[in-house]
Amino acid sequence: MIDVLYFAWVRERIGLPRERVETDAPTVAALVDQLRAREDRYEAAFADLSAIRVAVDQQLTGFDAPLTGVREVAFFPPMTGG
Amino acid sequence: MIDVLYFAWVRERIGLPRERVETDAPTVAALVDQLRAREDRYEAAFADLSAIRVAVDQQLTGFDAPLTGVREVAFFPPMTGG
Amino acid sequence: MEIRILPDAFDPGAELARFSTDRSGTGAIVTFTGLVRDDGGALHALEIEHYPGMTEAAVTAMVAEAEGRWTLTDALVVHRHGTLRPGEPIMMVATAARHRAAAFAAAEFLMDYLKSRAPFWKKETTRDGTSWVAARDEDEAALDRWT
Amino acid sequence: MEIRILPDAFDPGAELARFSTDRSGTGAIVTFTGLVRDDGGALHALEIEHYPGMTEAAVTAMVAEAEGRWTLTDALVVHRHGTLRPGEPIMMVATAARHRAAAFAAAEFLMDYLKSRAPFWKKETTRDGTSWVAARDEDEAALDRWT
Repeated sequence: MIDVLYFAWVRERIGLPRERVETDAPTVAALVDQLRAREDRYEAAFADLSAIRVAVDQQLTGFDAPLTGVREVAFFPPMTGG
Repeated sequence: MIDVLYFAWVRERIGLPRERVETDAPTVAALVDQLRAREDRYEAAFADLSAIRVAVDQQLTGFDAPLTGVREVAFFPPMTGG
Repeated sequence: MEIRILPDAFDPGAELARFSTDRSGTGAIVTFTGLVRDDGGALHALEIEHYPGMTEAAVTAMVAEAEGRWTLTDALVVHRHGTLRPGEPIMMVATAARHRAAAFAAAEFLMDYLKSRAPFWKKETTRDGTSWVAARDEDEAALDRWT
Repeated sequence: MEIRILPDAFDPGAELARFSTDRSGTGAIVTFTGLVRDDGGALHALEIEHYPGMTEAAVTAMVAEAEGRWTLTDALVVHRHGTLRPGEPIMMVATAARHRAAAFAAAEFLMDYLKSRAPFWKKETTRDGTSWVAARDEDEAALDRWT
């Protein structure tokens, strides 16, 4: 089980801020494929992966990051702090 | 008559902050020569001109600046503001 | 190093007053303050969302990186989340060093990284509705000068 | 534009509080504050001499030059003269702009020019006596990046 978090318009499109996901996906990319296959709102959120950033256990990383031993994955648009 | 002002260690070496000088010097350099000829304290102050900056009517300039119509000349070391 | 991620208004003047007091070995303090720009009255509110936990970790790592690159006597980052009104301070960075070059460079470095690498997202409410603020290409490009 | 050359202590926090209030069109404020560095207790006092009249004119010209190079919504320079104690603020620059790049650049530009082109001279009294602070080659060299 992995905690999957969504922020900003990714959260709005999917309609929830976080959920626990039972997954055997070996990588973030594989997890995204599983989520997209679920429902249209996931497909809408993940339609353009170039617009999405990912953090694994609160560290920015890429979609090829492995999920072994990971507790938390977050998806969000490019950050606009400052 | 020109007001001649001295600041920082130039003022200290010459021993006064300002004086009125009767001069026919055509340039700042010529004025410096006249002052150096006066007394040792002027010679001490102007011994190394590379260490002295000059302002004519409150504008930074060079030793070759003309003195025609000038009211105020100031001599001082490189500035250390900020 | 001091980092505060907070939902409430803060006072940049009070922060600078505190940050500039009892500053042994410090000759230079630089601050950056980000305000909610009113843009001629069009903007009604700015909502800032963040990623609790990751935000603190990411900002702490940025400040540690700055302290590794420049010799600082101190650094401060304050960043709001929640709902802000036009004119309100969004965030603030302060850096202290012996000389100004390090204080300026570290403040600019922190701003560039906070803009594009700290997990905050801004949503504007204007007279035309609400929209997420898009990341600017020039903010991403600004990071290149530090690599 | 606001320029104050003054013999009395000032409060950088109060200046920033005022400067950051009612800031229409401003998204970014940068401040630089120069403090009298204590240098481990060796410094007893700093005396700042200036050239009344020329100081105001020179600083005004620098701020006007900065406002010509960058689009600023405001700029402030405060600079003390007289006798200062370790830890006291010597001077402050504040710049306001839509975006951070202009605010940072203008503040650095003003600092570089104030250091080497504004008629102030510093004299230190330490446990070893008094001496005029020498201009630093790197301060003169810093001006090259603006030409």
